[in-house]
Amino acid sequence: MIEVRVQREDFDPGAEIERLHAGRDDVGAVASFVGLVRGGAIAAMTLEHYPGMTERQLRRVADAAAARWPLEGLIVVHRFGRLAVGERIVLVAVAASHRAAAFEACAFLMDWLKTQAPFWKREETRDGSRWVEAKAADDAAAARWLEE
Amino acid sequence: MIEVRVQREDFDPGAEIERLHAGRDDVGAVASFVGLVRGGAIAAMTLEHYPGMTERQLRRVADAAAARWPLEGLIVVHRFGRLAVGERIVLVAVAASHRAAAFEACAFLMDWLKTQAPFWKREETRDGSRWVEAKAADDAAAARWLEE
Amino acid sequence: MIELLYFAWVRERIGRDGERLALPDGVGTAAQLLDWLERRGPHYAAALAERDRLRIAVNQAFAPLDAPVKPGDEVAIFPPVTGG
Amino acid sequence: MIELLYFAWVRERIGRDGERLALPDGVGTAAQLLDWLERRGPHYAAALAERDRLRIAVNQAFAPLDAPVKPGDEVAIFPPVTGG
Repeated sequence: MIEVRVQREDFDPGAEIERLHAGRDDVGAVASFVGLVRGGAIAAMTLEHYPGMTERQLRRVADAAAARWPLEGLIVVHRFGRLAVGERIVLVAVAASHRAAAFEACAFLMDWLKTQAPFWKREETRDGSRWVEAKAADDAAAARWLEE
Repeated sequence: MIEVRVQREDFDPGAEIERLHAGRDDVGAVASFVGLVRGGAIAAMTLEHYPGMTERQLRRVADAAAARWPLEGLIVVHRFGRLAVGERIVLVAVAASHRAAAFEACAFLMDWLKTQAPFWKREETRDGSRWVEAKAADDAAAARWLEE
Repeated sequence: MIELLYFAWVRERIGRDGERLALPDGVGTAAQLLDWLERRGPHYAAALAERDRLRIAVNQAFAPLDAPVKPGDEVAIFPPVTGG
Repeated sequence: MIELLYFAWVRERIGRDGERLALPDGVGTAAQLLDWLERRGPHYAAALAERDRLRIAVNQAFAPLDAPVKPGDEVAIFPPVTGG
């Protein structure tokens, strides 16, 4: 199962993890990641995206992970729209026979979707709102998977 | 929050992940791992452990992770007793501001608990039951965290 | 005709989220398209001035500035992505 | 007295999960304790023969074979761990 979803609604991490292994006997490991809106200076953010390209790019990244590691399934869910502090933004969950593949593919998926999926964050602060600048650290995190 | 639990009962990964960030605004990332009983040759397994030492060792490993990475919380739950194929064995969930710390600490916790927590697996196969042998790969996985 | 799409602050500065237009004469690459758009007025100029802060997708795949564009293409212009 | 605990196949081969006994004369380390136990009978010998397949904990912390043991200690003997 390779599944990517782009949606306004929230998702249920536990249910998605469970779907990756329920009724199967070949999954020994499910690694997952949940990204959340962090507070501090901001009160909320709005995620804009490019409908159509977003799904394609997430699918490309998911296919790349499935080609690179022996996986039994993976789910990527990314939200768009306005999200308050504390809300879930993104889920990546990866099932495999063994833990190393699950962990590595999960980290790879997060690193790559950060640079490959067309989303843009606009943060609301006390002083107004502003577009988030891309981080060099995210490019570096994605690039590390090319070196090996 | 650093919490380690050793229990016979099942656990709810989604609820544990949620507990790490509910009502907080400083958690941007929750990485987690669920280990499951994998089938194939085996029908079930029994996990024996060393009550008292198990909790201590899990706590030591958890404290080591919290000392090494900037974490906002972590939960480790490890089951014992007889578990059928497909059942959950272990959960590690780690909250942090940023994803790199959450991912690395989660992988570290799994690698270390595999070599540091006193659990022993006895697998039931068609030909009887046998104790699982420790794997050199698990020692190597734990050792890689010492090299850096 | 080509389909143009603008996102994030590119969209805001241009003041619209996209437009359909006939591929202008002499425009055969994304870079030439940006040059042509920039001359359409101050809103376009403000959105497209800093080329190293822009990214391009042609038919929903990232493309370099020298990528060819031809009639029927969907060309999107936007800042570096910041999802996840 | 010391508290001895056996786990997994060490427990099965010895045929019990632990015992309390007075620390024998001349036993000051875990290795000396294993030597002494091994001479208690064939079950102990079968459980303790392969020293490189055994691990020791003294007072619930992993300990090397030359770790000191003294009255009041809890000493556990078991195979390499296989949890997770």
